[in-house]
Amino acid sequence: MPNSPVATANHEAHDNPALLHHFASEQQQKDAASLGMWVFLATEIMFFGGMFCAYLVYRYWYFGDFGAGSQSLNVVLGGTNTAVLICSSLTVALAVRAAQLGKQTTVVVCLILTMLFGVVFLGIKGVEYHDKFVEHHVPGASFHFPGHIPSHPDIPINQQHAQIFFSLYFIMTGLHALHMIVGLGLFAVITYYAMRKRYGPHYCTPVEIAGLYWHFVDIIWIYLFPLLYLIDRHK
Amino acid sequence: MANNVDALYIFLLTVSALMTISIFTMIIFFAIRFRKRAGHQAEQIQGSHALEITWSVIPFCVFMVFFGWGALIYFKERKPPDNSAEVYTVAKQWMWKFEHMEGQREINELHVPVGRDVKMIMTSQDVIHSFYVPAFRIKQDVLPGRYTVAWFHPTKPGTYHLFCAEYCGTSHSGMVGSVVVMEPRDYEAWMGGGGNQPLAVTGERLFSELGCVTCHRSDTQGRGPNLVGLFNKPVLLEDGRTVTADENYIRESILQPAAKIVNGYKPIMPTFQGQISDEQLNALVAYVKSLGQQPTGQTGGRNMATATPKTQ
Amino acid sequence: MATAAVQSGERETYLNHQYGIKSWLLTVDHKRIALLYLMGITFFFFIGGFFALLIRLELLTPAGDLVQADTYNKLFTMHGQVMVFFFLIPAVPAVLGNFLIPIMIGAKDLAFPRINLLSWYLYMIGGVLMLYTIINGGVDTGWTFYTPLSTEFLNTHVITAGLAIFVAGFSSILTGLNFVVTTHRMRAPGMTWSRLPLFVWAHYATSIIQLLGTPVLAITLLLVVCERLFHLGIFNPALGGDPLLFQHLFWFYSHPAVYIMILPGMGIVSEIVCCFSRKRIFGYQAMALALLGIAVVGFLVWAHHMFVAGISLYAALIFSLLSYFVAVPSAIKVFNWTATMYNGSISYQTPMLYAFGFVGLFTIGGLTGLFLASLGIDVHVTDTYFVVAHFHYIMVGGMVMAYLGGMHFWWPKISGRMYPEGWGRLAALLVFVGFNLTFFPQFILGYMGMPRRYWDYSHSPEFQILNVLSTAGATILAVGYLLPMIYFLWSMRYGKPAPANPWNAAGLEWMVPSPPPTFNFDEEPVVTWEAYNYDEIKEEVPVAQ
Amino acid sequence: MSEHVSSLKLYIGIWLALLAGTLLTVIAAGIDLGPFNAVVALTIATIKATLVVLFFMHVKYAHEKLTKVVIISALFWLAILLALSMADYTTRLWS
Repeated sequence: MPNSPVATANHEAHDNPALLHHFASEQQQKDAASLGMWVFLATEIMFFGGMFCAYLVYRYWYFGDFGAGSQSLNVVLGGTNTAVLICSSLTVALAVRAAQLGKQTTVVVCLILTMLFGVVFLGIKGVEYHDKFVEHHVPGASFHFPGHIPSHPDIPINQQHAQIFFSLYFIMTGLHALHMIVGLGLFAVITYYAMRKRYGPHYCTPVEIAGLYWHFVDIIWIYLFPLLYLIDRHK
Repeated sequence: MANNVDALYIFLLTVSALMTISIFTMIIFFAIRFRKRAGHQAEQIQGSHALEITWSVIPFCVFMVFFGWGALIYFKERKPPDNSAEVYTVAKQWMWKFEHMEGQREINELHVPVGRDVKMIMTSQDVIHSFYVPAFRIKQDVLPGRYTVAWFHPTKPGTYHLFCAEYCGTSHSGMVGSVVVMEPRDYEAWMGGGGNQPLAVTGERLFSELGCVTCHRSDTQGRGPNLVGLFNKPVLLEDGRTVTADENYIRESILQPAAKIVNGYKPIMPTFQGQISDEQLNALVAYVKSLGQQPTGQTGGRNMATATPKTQ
Repeated sequence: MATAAVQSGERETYLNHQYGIKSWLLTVDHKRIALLYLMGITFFFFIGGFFALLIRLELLTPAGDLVQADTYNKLFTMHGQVMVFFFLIPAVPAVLGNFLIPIMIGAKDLAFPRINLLSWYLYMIGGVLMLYTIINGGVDTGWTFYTPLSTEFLNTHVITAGLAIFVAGFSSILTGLNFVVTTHRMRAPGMTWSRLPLFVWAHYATSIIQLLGTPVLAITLLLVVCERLFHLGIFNPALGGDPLLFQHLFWFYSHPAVYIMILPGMGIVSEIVCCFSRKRIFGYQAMALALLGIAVVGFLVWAHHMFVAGISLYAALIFSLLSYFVAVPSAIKVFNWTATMYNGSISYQTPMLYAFGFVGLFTIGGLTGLFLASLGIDVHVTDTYFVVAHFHYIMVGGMVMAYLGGMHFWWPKISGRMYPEGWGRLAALLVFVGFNLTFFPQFILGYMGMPRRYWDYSHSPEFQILNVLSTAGATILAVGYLLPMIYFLWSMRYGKPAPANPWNAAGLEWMVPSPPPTFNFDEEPVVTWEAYNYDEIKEEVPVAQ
Repeated sequence: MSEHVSSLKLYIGIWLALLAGTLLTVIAAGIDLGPFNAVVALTIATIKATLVVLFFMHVKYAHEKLTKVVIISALFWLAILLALSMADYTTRLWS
């Protein structure tokens, strides 16, 4: 805030340039930031919760068509993506650990690895979306999803119900991907500062906070994967 | 029904008025009695759990009476009597279309005889509407894609307002009509003017024209389930669930035959979604329902006019 | 730092320590952001009020003669959307809460000042989108956006209206987040949870609803926008969807949203009643718990908006029963406020008049809510003017009364000037009389069966007398709202300078000068007293007299 | 809350457990367990999520209960949304 003589005036009074004027101590600032992120994640749970509710209702109504839709998804790509995200979660956790221990280079390496995994995830997601587009499985005028429902080879798939499955699939994974992109942006900024050795044992709140967010995005995927890819797979 | 609702309303009104008056009186009394003046000091009171418990538990008990009484009325409102006359209703922007079991069709006007329970089986062609007759104290949203049901028991001849109560677009306030309650004699005269085909007969004709009859035979040899005596009976489905064969079940089975497969049958029936109008669908449902009363040997709709009014 | 105030020799306050547009638009001071909000909220209040007056004028006669049917539909839609999302929900938290919470708990600012500014910008972006919608011809979905009407059958500006509310929703979420973290992390030494003013408790409870409810509305509106753009069918029965799912998701937020509006009002009234009765609150613990109780149980009752919508009979029974549970904490609050006045030393300044009005009208609004929670009666009166009257008693009779009471109570603190007391009392009286005249007849109209959202009632001329009364009341109400606007503006220049504590009130905000300095406190306060320690506060003649 | 520094070994262990969980989910989905397929899949997902929350997000070492309260409240509210909505959907066909 360039206009704020308040903040600058008070910064001079503290040793740590990262301590903002209205906090009494570094601990207080850190606790506030951490609680803020956790509360934000609670909000995010309800944001995805609205879609989980829609998913639950239609899965209950149209289980067969959901099974058919699910089986058309590529479980290898989906599973790989799950593993990729888990790896990225590990590297984030290691980045936080390195920051706590003051290992500047490791922080940067781990963050870059994380972003790399994130980009790989989005790339694979892009391939999946492309496949769906080619197969006309994207909801809209050209939507076409022939076949029969898995548990009942003589019942044809209801096009409308299948379209609801794919609508939910695209919205849920799309919003998840959007969250990934936001996370990548956060990490890009943090990596920039990490390269300038901003973070160490005394101050690594941004790394931790962004890490919490990234782990949350990972957890959402941990649920999306079985819910979307693994319905009625055994049939 | 209207009397029950009014009785509960008056009870609630009395209790609420008592509470409102006592709160207002206390506020005004305290404001005057304990106004700021020389020599008067406020007395500091921390609170009293005993009092707080009193004024939570007593209102709560009263609330439970509100709940119980209201729930009883609602329960009755949601359960139409078995021998009601039935009126199939299709709502659309912005009109009401009614079809009696005897085949009479009306728009924005509904004629019914005094003293006969009337069951409205309603669906919408476009958006959500709501069937509201203030004089009967009933309201029910009318949804596209399924049936909703309301019923009433008219006791006094006259013309009553019919409103659409759910906002449905430009002419929402123009989607009004009237319910004309007639003496049975007048109603019979009104009814006699038609010479219409009963709804279930129309349905029976459609049933054979559309080829339903080839599979749904009235013996055990059909490729589809026998529909005689089906209505309002539990049906065991192929996935182990049991559902009641109500109007919505019959409707869904015609439009989406694959949704609920009857145990022991193959899902071979084609869908009729988009191939029949709402009116034709109503006729088919009315016919299948009339098969439900097979033991009485009747296939047509029951004649409303012959019904004698119950107590008024 | 050589600020303007220091140069001119005045005491430095948050208002004069810097000048210029930039110092306001880029400020991170919670007090300045509160004033920014105040301007936006007042603007939208008068826009919404203007629509309301047009609605009332149209209903003066049974025939639809003032505006076209489509125009009328747009008027009540935009009246609802503007009032709910751009006035009622942000008003108390974003203006009074923003200004007071840090001071009340002894902090220099909210935990995240920059996020606070961001949420004001989000509010303004939402507001601009809403204005864009209005200017381009408006939207006529009803504020409830019911599908499939909103998704498939209307060709007005549904998408921009939806996005406006979506964006404003994030403003609300971030405000709530800031309040929760601030209340947990920024309290001064000694300011324990049991010493917090009820105003802070109320905002804490409100924030819980904002945080956990608003995201569901956000995703629901996003789905409506997607439905319109891509015809997905999630809420469209013609494509296999369920319109009731939309209603479930919408009311999951929009019922608790009523408590977002009313809980902060309850906080304000607790402060005012204590101050002008010179008493501790009756049953502090119960009052705080009741606030939290309303916030939690308020989430369990949403489908009582859907009793005739086609939900299952059994679900209706559950939701009706749960609805009565939320009435209990509300009853406790009304009784405890009344008990607080018992054997007090009561004076009738303007804020107290509004508080009297609040308790009375909230009682009526709450009790008529019991009618609506009762299944048998709800079937008859839902979607009629009975509902309209009920929620206006809660929102206008309750929340707006409290908001005006709070504005009068803290205006000396905010502006450093006293408002004219005589005019204040007159306006309070006008608002009370005008309000009751406007909305009480609507209860009767509703029981007579007049459906809401009707442009034309020429088929039922018997409704006219009550509608005329209602319109007459609305004009009085309008005057009652314009008066404070005028004399507040007047007082900013000509009002008597306010002392630090013009009401001899308890609370940290009255221990700092009026208006407060930029950092609120010169040194961190240490709290050693309970809230509302009126036995320890000497009644002094205000210094400025 | 990050005063606690976990060992490298722990992180790797959790990471392996998460990968194993993913593999297990896919395998379990291939076996016909009737209605229990969904239960198994969601149980494994919940175990995985718990591991991430406790160890990667350091909630196990949090010095106050508040973080846990926030998580549990969010899940409780989600449960309200799902349970009460389904209370309608599952009973609509009851007569």
